[in-house]
Amino acid sequence: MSGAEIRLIGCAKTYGDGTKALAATDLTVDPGEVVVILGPSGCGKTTLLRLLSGLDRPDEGGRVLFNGKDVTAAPIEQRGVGIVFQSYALFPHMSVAGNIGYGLRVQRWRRPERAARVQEMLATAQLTELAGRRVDQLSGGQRQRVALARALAPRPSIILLDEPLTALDAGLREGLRAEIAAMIRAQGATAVYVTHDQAEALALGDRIVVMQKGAIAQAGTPREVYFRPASPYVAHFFGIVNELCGTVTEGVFHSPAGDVPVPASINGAGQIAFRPEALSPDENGPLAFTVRESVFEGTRQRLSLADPKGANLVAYAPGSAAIAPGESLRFRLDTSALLDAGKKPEPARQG
Amino acid sequence: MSGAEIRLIGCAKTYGDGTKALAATDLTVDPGEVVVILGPSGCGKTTLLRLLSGLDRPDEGGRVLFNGKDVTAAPIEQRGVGIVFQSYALFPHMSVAGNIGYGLRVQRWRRPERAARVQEMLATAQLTELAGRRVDQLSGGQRQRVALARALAPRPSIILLDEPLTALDAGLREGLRAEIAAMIRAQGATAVYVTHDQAEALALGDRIVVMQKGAIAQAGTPREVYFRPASPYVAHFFGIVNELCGTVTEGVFHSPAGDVPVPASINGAGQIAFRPEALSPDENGPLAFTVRESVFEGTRQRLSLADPKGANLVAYAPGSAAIAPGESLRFRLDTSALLDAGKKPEPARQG
Amino acid sequence: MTDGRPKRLALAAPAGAFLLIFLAWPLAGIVKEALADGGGAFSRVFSDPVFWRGVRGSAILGTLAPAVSTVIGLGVSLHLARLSPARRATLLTIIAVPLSFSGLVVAYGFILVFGRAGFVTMLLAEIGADPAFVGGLIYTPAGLAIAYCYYLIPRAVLVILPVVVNFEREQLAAARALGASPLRAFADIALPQLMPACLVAFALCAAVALGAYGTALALSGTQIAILPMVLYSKISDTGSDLPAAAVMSLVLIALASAVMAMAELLRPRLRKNA
Amino acid sequence: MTDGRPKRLALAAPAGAFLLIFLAWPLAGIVKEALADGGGAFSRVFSDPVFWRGVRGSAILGTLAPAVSTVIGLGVSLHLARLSPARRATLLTIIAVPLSFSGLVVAYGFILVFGRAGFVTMLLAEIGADPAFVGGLIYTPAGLAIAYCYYLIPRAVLVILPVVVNFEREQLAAARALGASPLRAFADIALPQLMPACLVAFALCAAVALGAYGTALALSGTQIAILPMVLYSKISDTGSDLPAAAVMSLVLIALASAVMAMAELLRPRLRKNA
Repeated sequence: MSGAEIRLIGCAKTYGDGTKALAATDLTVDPGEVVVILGPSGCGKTTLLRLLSGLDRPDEGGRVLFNGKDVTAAPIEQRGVGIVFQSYALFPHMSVAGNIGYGLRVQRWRRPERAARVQEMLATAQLTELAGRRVDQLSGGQRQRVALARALAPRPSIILLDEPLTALDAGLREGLRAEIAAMIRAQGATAVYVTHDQAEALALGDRIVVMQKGAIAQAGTPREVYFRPASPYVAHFFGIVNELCGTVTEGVFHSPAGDVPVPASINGAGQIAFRPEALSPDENGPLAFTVRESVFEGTRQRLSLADPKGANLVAYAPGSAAIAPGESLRFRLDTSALLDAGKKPEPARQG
Repeated sequence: MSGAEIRLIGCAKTYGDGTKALAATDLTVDPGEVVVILGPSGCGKTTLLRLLSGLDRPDEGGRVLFNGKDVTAAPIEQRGVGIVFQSYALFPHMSVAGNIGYGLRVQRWRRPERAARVQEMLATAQLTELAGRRVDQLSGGQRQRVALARALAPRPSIILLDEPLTALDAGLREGLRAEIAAMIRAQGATAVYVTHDQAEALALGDRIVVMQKGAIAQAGTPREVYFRPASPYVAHFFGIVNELCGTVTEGVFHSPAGDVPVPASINGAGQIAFRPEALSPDENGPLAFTVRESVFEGTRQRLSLADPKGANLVAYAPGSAAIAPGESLRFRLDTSALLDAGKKPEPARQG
Repeated sequence: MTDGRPKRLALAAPAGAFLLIFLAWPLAGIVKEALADGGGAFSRVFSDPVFWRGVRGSAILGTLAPAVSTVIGLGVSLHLARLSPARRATLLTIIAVPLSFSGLVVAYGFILVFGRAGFVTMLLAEIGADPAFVGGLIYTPAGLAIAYCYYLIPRAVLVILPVVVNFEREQLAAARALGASPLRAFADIALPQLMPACLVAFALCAAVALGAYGTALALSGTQIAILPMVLYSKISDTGSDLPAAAVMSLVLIALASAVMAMAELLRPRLRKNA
Repeated sequence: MTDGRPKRLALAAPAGAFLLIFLAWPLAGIVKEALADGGGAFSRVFSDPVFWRGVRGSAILGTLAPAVSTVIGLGVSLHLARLSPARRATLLTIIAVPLSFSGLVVAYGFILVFGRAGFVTMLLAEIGADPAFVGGLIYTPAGLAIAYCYYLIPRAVLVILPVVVNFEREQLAAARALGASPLRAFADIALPQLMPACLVAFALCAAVALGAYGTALALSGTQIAILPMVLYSKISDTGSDLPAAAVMSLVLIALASAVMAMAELLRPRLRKNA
């Protein structure tokens, strides 16, 4: 089954104790799209997922549409969505195959089709050899693969994932992330994936919806939110932001660290902002900084820099040659990679 | 008090059930040096730390010397070492100040000196405002700062740290790592720091001792173990290793992906090995690979590459322009960064 | 830590002494007494109709009381598990209060309320129930079973509640997302995981109900036909048949051990699923 | 999950009914009876020397039995905590066995072993101890206290053991690294954290010891001077003073509630430190 279109219209959520978890929110997810909802804890991302799944109902006036059909009042078992939980939520009294087949049994698939589909999902999730195992004999990564296979087995047109990798070791996450993405896309289901990890979001999403305090701060492709953040909040969420104070006159940015030609578009700005990788060591570069600390990371070393006024910046240099604290280094700046988040935030693009 | 010299001579450890946790090991740590013991779980690194702390005794014949004095038979309370545990091991029935002052009370410091030292440690660990708090009201990072302050308060000449950051969130670790390093170095104590995290080891250690199956695989500075690993085990432990098969004739490496001039030293080798960052995209580069997958990481994108024979490699490219799977790309190789781990492992440098 | 063997033994010694003095010796004493007349006591007891009436009464008591207590205990646990930890702790305390009162006081309270001249009995009499019948209920094994629930329900809750609290509620949400109705999700997913705890609670309550005699004694003297009462009259009668009493003691021990063994066999499954 | 209020009430109803029927009504019945003759029962009870002998006996029993049980329970717990979880579970099961036997059987076993003609009494007589004195010990409040340990030590272990198991042993290593001897580390670090559990165990055992009467009754009839025995004779005597019995019931309830309140006040600290 191919993916369904999801529309949230004016969905707000206020909990019984008066907590406003979500402001009125509109969001459209195209059929087959993988949308990542990203934000820190308490930003409303889990609330949004609960509204989609039917675990919660929106405040009066909010509507949830699947393929144009209003499901706002439909209980969870009538929505036909697959759900994957952070805690796996596997059934410990059933085998791996029993877990994967449970939904098919409930939905009264006939025995031969059921067996075939369970075999197919076991193969897809690389669990064939573990079919008879109890779920408490599995590793965390295997458990989450079972949970995903269980959710996908009845061919839902929508799959919701609530921080599926958060409970796993860092080392496991990357591989499983790729597997999850492959399984979802092979299925063609529309996916909404909630996480607080921006690396996961950047790697996985067709589109990323960044949330802040119960509202959507920005929605866009990974490169849009990373390189053209709509606000300082979004910019900082995706990584380190260097800020350099100075003045822009006639296409040149003057700062205590040096002068750099910049695009005319930022004429008049009092500061420029850029990510660490926009700065690279270059003997002939226009900017000079003092190294406060260098941390060897293997593939590179991370430099903490100070400009003559004492502002702190971060840059990376190749790891091979040790750079000692106190050295003065020259850098060039890739001015095509300037962030304009600090000054004129775009309106958050919703939906 | 300045740091003490530590010497382990022929220290092996066999546990009661016959498990050989540590083969006979020699190790010298210079006064004031910060040595990181690195390895996966079960490699013997924690056993080594327990021998130093007195929590365990070495098998017969092993000796532990602090500043030349044999402490092999000394119980833990007579060794004068500070210990920091992964679980913090704070005293929950005492305040923050009470925890920090406990060692001073046991060692009968006089009240005024005790109070002054506690104040000093509170200030160093940025805990002054939390002095009266119960430890269960603290965050993980604050708890570990209390544990470190408590261990350092009696001015031990040796401080042992057992995975002090492992229980903390990834986001907290980096900042606290820098703080711990600063406090230890300010104190001048000799430090032995056990971890399984190679990033921590690279950033923190004067020297890294890599352990494998109860023995030392390599000991050296962070750049030595990273760029000149003594064995494939060590090389893989510190990050991704790309391996390219081919033949070296007259200073040129011939491979299906292209020909590269290489240092004469590796004449005759059947493959070369290098880290991902040795490979950079370059239109005129000598090597051609097909992109199998690109993962956007923000600061960069990670490319999974295949050579014409299907071997898999990893490289990084700037994140700005998306590279689509299936594209063929040319790369240049920094041949000064070739690893020679695969072929002629140096003998492990111990001590 | 490097702990000496002497220290370990010093800690183990009281446990060993405790087992010997309080368990092994008295048991051995009972066995010796039961065999004192060469096994004749066994045939005397097993041919005694009073003994068999006691067995029948104990069987009713030991099935009905734990069954009612376990079912109510499960309901109470499901309710408590939904509350905030603070409110749950408060209610747990209130439920635990009955356990701390002397059984004698409780029996006395029951007589005052449910006895022949009791408040509830009189109340029911006004709507036509025969007070002689209603007031006599607490002196039958079935009536006694209800009185025992006073002690048994809190015990059942203490066993079942942790398992209910630890039950991962998201499993129910997962089952419903797969199409199961709330009732089906509870029956398919929750119940099988709560069953071992319920069986353990049943066994524990049964062991207590079989052995308890204080409340019964206070309510009815030795009139009521349950095993401990038969044993009590055997011990307290002058010129009593002590070997027969020992045999009955062994029967009671065997019954209690059997239900406890059942509970212990189920406990590992309980831990695994909790 | 979205749960309807009716469902919640359905689960709460049995708990409410249970509290009403088994706790509130009997209590109300007792209070009403105690006040039946306008408070005269109170002065009659408080001027009765038999009552005060019972208070004295109960005070000895209610202090000695929980104290011994808590100390031994702590030792046993420290020992068990060092074992592997599997061996610990086995030993815990053995320790829990006494709890499942009928108190009557236990009392009978005690009489057979420690009574006037008991095995141990005879054994001690051979080394010169007066059998009349030794055999009489189990009929005094102090002797009864030791017999009660049979039930109380397992209870103490069940309360103390989880706290000992959860105690982070690395704290002792940390204290020793700071210069403390093993003994000092235990006294400074472990003991303060185990204390609340010990006090809770003491209070629970005291509540049980104060209220228990079955074992005492089986051992000695109503001869032994403890409060429940005084109450029992008041209830079972023909022509008895029922208001006075109700007053004594209230005294027993007040005592049990007082020690339980102490336990509940300490419980939050126990949880925090566990």
